[in-house]
Amino acid sequence: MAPILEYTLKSIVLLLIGAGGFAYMTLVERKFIGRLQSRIGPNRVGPFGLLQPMADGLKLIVKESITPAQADKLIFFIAPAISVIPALIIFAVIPFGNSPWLNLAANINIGVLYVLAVFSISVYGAVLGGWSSNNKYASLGGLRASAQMISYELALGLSLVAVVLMAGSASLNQIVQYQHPGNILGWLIFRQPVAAVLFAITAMAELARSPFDLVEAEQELTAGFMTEYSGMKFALFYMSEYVKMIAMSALFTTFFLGGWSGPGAQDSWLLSLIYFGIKMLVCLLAIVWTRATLPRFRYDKLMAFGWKVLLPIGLANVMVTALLIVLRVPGYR
Amino acid sequence: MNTVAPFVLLSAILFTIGVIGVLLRRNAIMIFMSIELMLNSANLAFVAFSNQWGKLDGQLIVFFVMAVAATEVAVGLALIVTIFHTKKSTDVDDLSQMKG
Amino acid sequence: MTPELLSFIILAIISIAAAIGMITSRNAVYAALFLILNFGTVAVMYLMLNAPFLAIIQVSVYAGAIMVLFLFVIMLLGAERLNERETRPVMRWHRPLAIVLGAFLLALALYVLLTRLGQSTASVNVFGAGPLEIGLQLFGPYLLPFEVASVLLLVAMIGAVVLTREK
Amino acid sequence: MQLLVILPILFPLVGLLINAFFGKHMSEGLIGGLASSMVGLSFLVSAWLLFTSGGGPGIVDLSIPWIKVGTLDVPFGFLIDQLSLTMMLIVTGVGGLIHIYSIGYMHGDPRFQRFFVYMNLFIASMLVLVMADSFLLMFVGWELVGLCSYLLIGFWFSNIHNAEAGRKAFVVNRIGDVGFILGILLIFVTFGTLTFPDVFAKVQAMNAVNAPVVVAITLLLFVGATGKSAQIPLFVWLPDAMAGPTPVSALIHAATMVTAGIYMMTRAHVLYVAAPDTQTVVALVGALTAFLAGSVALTQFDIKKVLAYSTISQLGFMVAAAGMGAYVSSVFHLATHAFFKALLFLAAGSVIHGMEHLSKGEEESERSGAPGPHKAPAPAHSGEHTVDPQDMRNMGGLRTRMPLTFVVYCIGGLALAGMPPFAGFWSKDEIVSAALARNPLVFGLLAISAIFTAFYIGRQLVMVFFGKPRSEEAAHAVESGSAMTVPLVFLAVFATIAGILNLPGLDSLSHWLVPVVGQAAEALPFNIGVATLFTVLALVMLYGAWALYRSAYVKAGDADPLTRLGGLYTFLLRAWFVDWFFQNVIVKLFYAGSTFLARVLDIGGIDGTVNGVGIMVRDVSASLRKVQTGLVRSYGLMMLLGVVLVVAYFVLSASMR
Repeated sequence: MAPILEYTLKSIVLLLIGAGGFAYMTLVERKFIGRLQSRIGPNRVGPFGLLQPMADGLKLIVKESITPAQADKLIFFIAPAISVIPALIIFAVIPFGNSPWLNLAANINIGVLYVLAVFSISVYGAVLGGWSSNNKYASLGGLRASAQMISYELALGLSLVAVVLMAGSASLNQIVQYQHPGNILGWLIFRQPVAAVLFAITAMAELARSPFDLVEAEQELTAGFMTEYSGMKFALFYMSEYVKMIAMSALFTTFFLGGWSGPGAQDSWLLSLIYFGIKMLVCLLAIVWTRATLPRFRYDKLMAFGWKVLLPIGLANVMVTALLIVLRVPGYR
Repeated sequence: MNTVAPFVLLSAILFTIGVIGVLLRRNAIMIFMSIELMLNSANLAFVAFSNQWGKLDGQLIVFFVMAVAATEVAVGLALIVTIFHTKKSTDVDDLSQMKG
Repeated sequence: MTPELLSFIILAIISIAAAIGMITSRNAVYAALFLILNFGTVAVMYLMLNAPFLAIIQVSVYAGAIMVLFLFVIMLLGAERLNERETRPVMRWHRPLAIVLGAFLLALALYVLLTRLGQSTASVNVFGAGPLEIGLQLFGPYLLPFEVASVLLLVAMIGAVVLTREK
Repeated sequence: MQLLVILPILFPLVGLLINAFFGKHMSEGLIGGLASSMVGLSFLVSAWLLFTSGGGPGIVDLSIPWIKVGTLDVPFGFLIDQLSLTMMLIVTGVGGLIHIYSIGYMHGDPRFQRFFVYMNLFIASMLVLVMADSFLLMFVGWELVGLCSYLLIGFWFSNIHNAEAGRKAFVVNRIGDVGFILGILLIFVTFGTLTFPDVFAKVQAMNAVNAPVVVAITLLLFVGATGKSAQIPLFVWLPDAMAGPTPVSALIHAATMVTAGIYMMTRAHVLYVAAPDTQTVVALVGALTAFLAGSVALTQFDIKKVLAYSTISQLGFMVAAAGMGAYVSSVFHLATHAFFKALLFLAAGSVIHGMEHLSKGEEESERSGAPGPHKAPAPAHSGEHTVDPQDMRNMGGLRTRMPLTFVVYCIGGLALAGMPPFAGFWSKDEIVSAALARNPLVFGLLAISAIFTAFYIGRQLVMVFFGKPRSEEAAHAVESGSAMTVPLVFLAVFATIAGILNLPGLDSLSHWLVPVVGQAAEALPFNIGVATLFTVLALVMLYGAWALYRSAYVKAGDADPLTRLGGLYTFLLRAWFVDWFFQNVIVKLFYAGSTFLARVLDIGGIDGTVNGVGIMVRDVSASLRKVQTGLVRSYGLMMLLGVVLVVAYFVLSASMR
């Protein structure tokens, strides 16, 4: 029973990190955006506003959770959970550092596929939440969210295919190892810039964050599929968004920024963990920065962009990469 | 643990449930889902036998079944949507006429 | 009772329950969710059967694509509330006959299982079934079916587009 | 060698293709010259084949797989042996001369090019017929020559009578062809093969006399022969076929195509020998035909009609000979007849040409005023004439106007009448001698026919060439050009000397044909008594004709001396009312039967059956349709039922094992 115990413990730790990360990510975002908009951001609760997340959490927990009378109660209830679970279980395959115990499912050789599979089922939360609310805005928001996610999943998958082609493995550990030849140029962001940009854009769309936050476009849909949600259920949706954000950052780090690699990371798990954290934070801040900078897409343009621009680019990239590998161009395996 | 019999048994049960679903439900979408269940149960049996004999062929057949299932669903659901637009119904018993 | 058998039994019960729930559900969305649950349990069984690749594909294709499509259609058509009163006298004998035939089919399967597979042994050899092995098979002996399948997908895509095009 | 075998057929084909595709831009001389030289080349190749294969058995069998369906395996093969070589030489030799003759005869015809295309096609088809090594390929040639015959009889189709004559020939031949093809089918059913050597080997292996199936086969084949070779009762098309251009009459309806039936019977003699009953029928039919046609020829006025009935009569001789097993005599007569009858026809054509000279001359003088060279002249022989240029009553005294034609006509006439030493004498004598030895009845009929022959040819000679011209045309007739007279001279020479082919004592043709027809078919020894008797009879009849007709016709419209015969004369003039009989009895009966079939059987029986089946199916369907509810689920249930049954079957059969 030892392995089961180990995995359980790891899962609990991951859950806690996810919840805590979510909480403090909101704070980081608010403060960062505040700075970008020449204001200060939350600074009243605790030193530098550090207790603000606690206060928010407490508020949401004690708030009344309203369920619409015509809603489908059961699904209305489980939809937020369905939304959070995929966000959390992505972490299972991410190698946080140079140590087996920093990785939940240490070295499954289908890590990339796993990530894609989890993304593909993460649409359920939005769809079911929107539908069960029995509200037009919510339903449309749910459908929009899932259509958007499905559309961009393809381009996301194609960008990862290029990565897998380069690394010659679908295991995330192997991909990190592959990017660790001793210098920064080993990072795939330099050898697969197209894939990296593609991944960044599609990840943003998967997260349904600005500039792709049409799911909750206030002017059109009020709050999208979350319209009828309140209290702790709302908090769960919110949490799923931020946890996914963290997961995406971690994935980008893993796939394109060399993961935990860095000077001395090979010998020290602590250093590797720190490198990973720094890279991930940079990615997170980039996401927030994007939100503060870019306006929102129009919905039809969003779909057209996904299908008519990103997908062909992804295909072309895969083709060119495969060609370069077959031709044994130096630097391409 | 016997590696094949329980899985095949489960596969048979699921298949039968799928069959009954196909025959008893009148909603086209429900019938479709029952068919998916049948396909899936067959897949399970294939994988079980693949594991039993240590050969990949069973898994590859499952792979192709999935591809076919995907096409079937794409076309089938498109049909259902089209039919719904004309008939305002997804009840297969309302589709007993050749002419639209 | 080994842990594997225990987990299998639990999974099997969930699976069967989900399947029965699916076919008896009065609400198409619930039926779809039951089916997703069933697919999930089957995916786990693939893992138990040394087929991790298929397990992942099962999740992403069936749960992630096919069932999402089902949910979409159900929600788009607003067809989730199923009113299936039997209206045709012709079909009155239909339900019992279907159940009897289904039971008979199951009985046949059980008979074969008990007489043929009871004595079968465990896995002959351990083998890998990751993306690499599957890929080698697909682009090796199964190249033609693979290409045919890709053409099939293309045709289905065109068909679906044509069928649902706005006139 | 193999290629050489096909060459005789290929040459006319090449000629016809060139003429068909490029003839529009070629001059008459070029078209005619090309067509004639192609036939000439065929003749040369045939002759070459003759000399290379002269010594040995000389059979070249070129077998190319052609039709293979189940047990039917017909090779596309040609059989070159002594018999087919003989026929090839006759066809290409006489055909070549007639081609040359046609250049002159058809001069100025607007469809000159088409005429030579048809003629070449005919030569090729006829060669296919005689060279075929299987009944099926022979039938192909058989049909092709029938087609050419139809096309050429109706060559001047703008005149409805010509078109009708062509159609009549076609339809009558079709009746015979039905018999022929039934015979072929019966051969295949019986022997499982259609190639000559195989069939004959199997017939000989049967070693049976008058086996019913062989009798049936031979009778059916003979029905085909009666059609093609104009025997009773299917001879009626041949007199009408004279509507075609005269060279056509000479080539197709006297020398070659009409002998196809005799050739076929000779080729299939193994079958006929095995069926003596059929042979008796054949001999009687032939003799009767000879008698009937000979008697009819006595009364005709149309110069070509006389020759046509004469041809039928002579064909009757050949058929009778074949029927009596005297195949060599038959082929011998076929060859000599080809020469002298072609000669007679061509000479008759020359006469007609000369008779038309007056009206043609007017046309030409008219034409000279017209500037355009492409102004189509009126058809040379189909134009409206004030006087029928073919009616012997309008002729007379032509021997001075057309001396060469007169001489060759006399040669042909004497050969036909059986005067020694002309060719006809020898061959006819052989047939009559054979008849005397084998069948008195046939002998009697043939003897009378021979007497008739001498009389009617004498009558014709007198009417055409002696006395005073009875019309303007006859008075102004001119001798034909060299393109026409040179072939006439050649043919006259052959008609004179062709007897040496099988002179008594030499018997070269008999020896030559022994490998094909066998020793038994050889001619009997020369019978001096019969020869003398028939020579005397012929002389008497010639004199009789001279005496009767020398002064009978002074001007056109005078009554024929034979009108004294009264009803018999009319009977003969109307050709024994055979045509009338066909028209008024057979055709009316046929119409009545067809009407019955159409009005009663078709509507009541066939339509009733069809409708009944339809109604039955509809009613059964109506009850079965209830199963097709359109309900998908019930279909699914049926499917499941089937699946369960199949699975149960397999499970049970597996557990039984």
